[in-house]
Amino acid sequence: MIQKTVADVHQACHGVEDGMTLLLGGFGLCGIPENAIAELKRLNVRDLTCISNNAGVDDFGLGLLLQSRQISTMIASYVGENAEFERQMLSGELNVSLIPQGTLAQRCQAAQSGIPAFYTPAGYGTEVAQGKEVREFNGKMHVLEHAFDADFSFVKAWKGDTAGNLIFKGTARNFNPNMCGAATITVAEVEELVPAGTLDPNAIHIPGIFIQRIFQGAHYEKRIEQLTTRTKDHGAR
Amino acid sequence: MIQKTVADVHQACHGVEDGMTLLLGGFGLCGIPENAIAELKRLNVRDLTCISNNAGVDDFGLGLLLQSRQISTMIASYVGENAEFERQMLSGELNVSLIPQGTLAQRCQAAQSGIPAFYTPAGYGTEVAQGKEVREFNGKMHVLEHAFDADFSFVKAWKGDTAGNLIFKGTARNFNPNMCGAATITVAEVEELVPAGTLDPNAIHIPGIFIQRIFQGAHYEKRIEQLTTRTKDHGAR
Amino acid sequence: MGLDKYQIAQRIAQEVKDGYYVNLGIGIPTLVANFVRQDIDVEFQSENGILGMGPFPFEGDEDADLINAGKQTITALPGAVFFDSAMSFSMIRGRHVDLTILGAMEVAQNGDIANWKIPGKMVKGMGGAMDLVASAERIIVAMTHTNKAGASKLLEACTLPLTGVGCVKKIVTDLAVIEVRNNAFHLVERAPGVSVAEIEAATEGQLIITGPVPEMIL
Amino acid sequence: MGLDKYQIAQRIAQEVKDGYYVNLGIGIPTLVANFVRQDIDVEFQSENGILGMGPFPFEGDEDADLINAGKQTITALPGAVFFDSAMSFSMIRGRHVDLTILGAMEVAQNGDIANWKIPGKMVKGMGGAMDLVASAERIIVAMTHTNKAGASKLLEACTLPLTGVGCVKKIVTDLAVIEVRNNAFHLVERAPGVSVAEIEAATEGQLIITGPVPEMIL
Repeated sequence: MIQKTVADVHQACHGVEDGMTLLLGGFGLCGIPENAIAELKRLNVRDLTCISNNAGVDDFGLGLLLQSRQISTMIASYVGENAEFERQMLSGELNVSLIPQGTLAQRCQAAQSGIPAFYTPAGYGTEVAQGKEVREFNGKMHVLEHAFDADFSFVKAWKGDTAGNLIFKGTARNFNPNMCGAATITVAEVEELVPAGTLDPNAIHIPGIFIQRIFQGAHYEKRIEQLTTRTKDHGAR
Repeated sequence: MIQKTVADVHQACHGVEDGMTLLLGGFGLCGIPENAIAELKRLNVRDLTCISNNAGVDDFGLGLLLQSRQISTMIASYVGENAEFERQMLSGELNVSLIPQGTLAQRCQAAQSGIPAFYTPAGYGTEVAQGKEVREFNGKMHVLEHAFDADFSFVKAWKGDTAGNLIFKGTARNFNPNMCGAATITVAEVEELVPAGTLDPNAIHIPGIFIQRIFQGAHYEKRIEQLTTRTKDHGAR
Repeated sequence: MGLDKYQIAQRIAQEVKDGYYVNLGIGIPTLVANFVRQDIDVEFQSENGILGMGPFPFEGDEDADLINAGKQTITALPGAVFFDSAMSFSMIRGRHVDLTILGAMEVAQNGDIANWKIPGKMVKGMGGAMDLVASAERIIVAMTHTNKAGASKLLEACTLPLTGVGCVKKIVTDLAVIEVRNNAFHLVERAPGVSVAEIEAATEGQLIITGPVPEMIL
Repeated sequence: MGLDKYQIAQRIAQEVKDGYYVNLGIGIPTLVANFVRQDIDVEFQSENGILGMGPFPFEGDEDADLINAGKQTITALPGAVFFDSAMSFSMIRGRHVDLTILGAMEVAQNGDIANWKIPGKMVKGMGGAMDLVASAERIIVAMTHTNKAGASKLLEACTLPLTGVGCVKKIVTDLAVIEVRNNAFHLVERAPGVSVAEIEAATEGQLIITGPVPEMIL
């Protein structure tokens, strides 16, 4: 098997430069590439365009890179509660492009798949469609959207093998598989790295061909954004 | 969970009528919906448009429906060795549309995903692109291709549960997952049907939402088209 | 006078039929799950990648890898399945999800909806709302009939930036159940104790009233 | 005189580098796997849905659910992975596969290739060939230099219906290794014992010869 293992997060992030466009997996704080984000902060690469569904919280996730003003453009579907993000956006320091979540996912998928453009009904008739080609198919209007063009993709999986094959867990899967192979270099960090041949070939979510570098993250905080529980007697469905 | 189980192949094929368009999974004879095909033959529905990567062999797979002249149009990427197919095609009885294999897969995927059309480089400059819109993206020419519009999709999985969740095995996966939810009604036949809740929710290839009917096939021949083996001393890689 | 948010959710739950896959937006829609009849089979989809979403976990059972689209910790029911975001929106865009329930700031009598942006205010983003409203065959809006300033949210035309065009078919508010068709609001039911006149007064767009309007049964 | 099909495969195998994901077409290309150096890491992709394809199974070990794109029974190496057809062509169309090796009926000096259809004859279909040639950055054609009638298959322009335009970069035939660039064939190596004059005679398109042409080392 072709080996994709790198020693650590430092090697994994080699080549990330100022001004680059990055794809980052995760939904909220769930399934985000924690170790890569920490390393990007240490590297202090700047003027980044970050494409990710959300922008983290003030002191975790992409919020860490916002704190140090390393992001100049953020492309997301929902930016949530993040005071520093709001400040930078309102002051004009941060360029923000909000796009529909399904379009975000499909633009990743298109980049992975060599599909340069596709039509989607999402956003037709709204400001999202402004300046874009619209076209009717089957009596319904659609908007032409393009594949992303990114330099690095940072994803986080549950298990991975040395050949780069990945398995995700629960809803930490989200955008991660779609971003694999959607940039020039895809870096996967995993909670557990196993030898190639260990994973069931039938149960792998993303084949190693989409991954250039893989490493086992040194530590995962896996912070919960909205802890919600129920009591024993409350039977919410 | 929403239940998708039907009693047998007869109930599973209810509603298939003359003149309908069908998607059928499988690659060669690997992973084909054997039981549904046998039932379609028994039903003697005619004037069918069948979309499938291949057309079976003379006495198995879609070849069975060709024998009884139930297919009027075949859309495939490769029709292989099938004497009856060849005879009907050359005599003009059978309408044949050959399309690139990746385009076939993506047109299924697009139908599943509500993407009416997409651009692909496959076939540009060839007769496949004749009459189609072509467009340049990133300095390269592409062809506009459309989602399929089919009445029934017949797929075959390894294991399935009563909620319609599916797991495929080996290369019998092929077009089957892409055809799920790509037609008005998707019928899944499985080698083993288990109660919902039995399968690992992380290892399901196709969620039941894409499936309308599921049943356990009464019998699987799983014929091998090209049996190739090596002897102990021949070390072919 | 008028329904509280739990009662709005309770009324909407009556629209959830056996065999439906349902996507619930944040806010009142989330509450709908609590009121769906227990004798029918319904599955809840959350667009971050789960079908067969269950209730919140018991304290101590929460899993950082198991959340809903509101980023809340949840559970998975037996028979649930996880998937990636592209497949999630295949379900939505491909019309495999049967019913979408979401909140709104404004709905117009032609079915336009605005629920993501107020010019001059901090914008959080549309999340999956634009995909949902552009694709779903059945969309129910859950909202109060008027805003905090008392102005109608059922308008002749939306004033806020749109989320989708001509897509809303039904609205359940604290005052009424309204159907949207033929470029008008049609009053179908009124909340217990709320008069037709009150609803008319709270509706800026064209409101069609045909015959006596029954009270909701909750 | 000239290479046999095993020697063509042997020469092409030299083009397979460490770390390559390779798609092999039916025929001579399939043989290439047997000649790839054992000390480099290469993975074979078969477009029907496997990466990490191994050799044919031992008798009795064959599995109907495990075939290659030629419908032959195969094995999976440790670390292999199975996937669906859409993902398979994501690998191909998205340029994740590093090298495509396939046969051809004709190649033109501008890189056009024809390998799927002969008018008037039974057409089997293009299978994945159109996707492969439209997408791959590295395409090597494996074929005989002339057809059975003795006519050149390296032409000024293809006469048969095309599979792809301007995509072939390298051709390995029984007579020579040829690079395709600047609208011409460039003679890079000749088969052992084959003269430049023989290659010129067998090439209908423009053939550029720069300096002495080395013999292939097999």
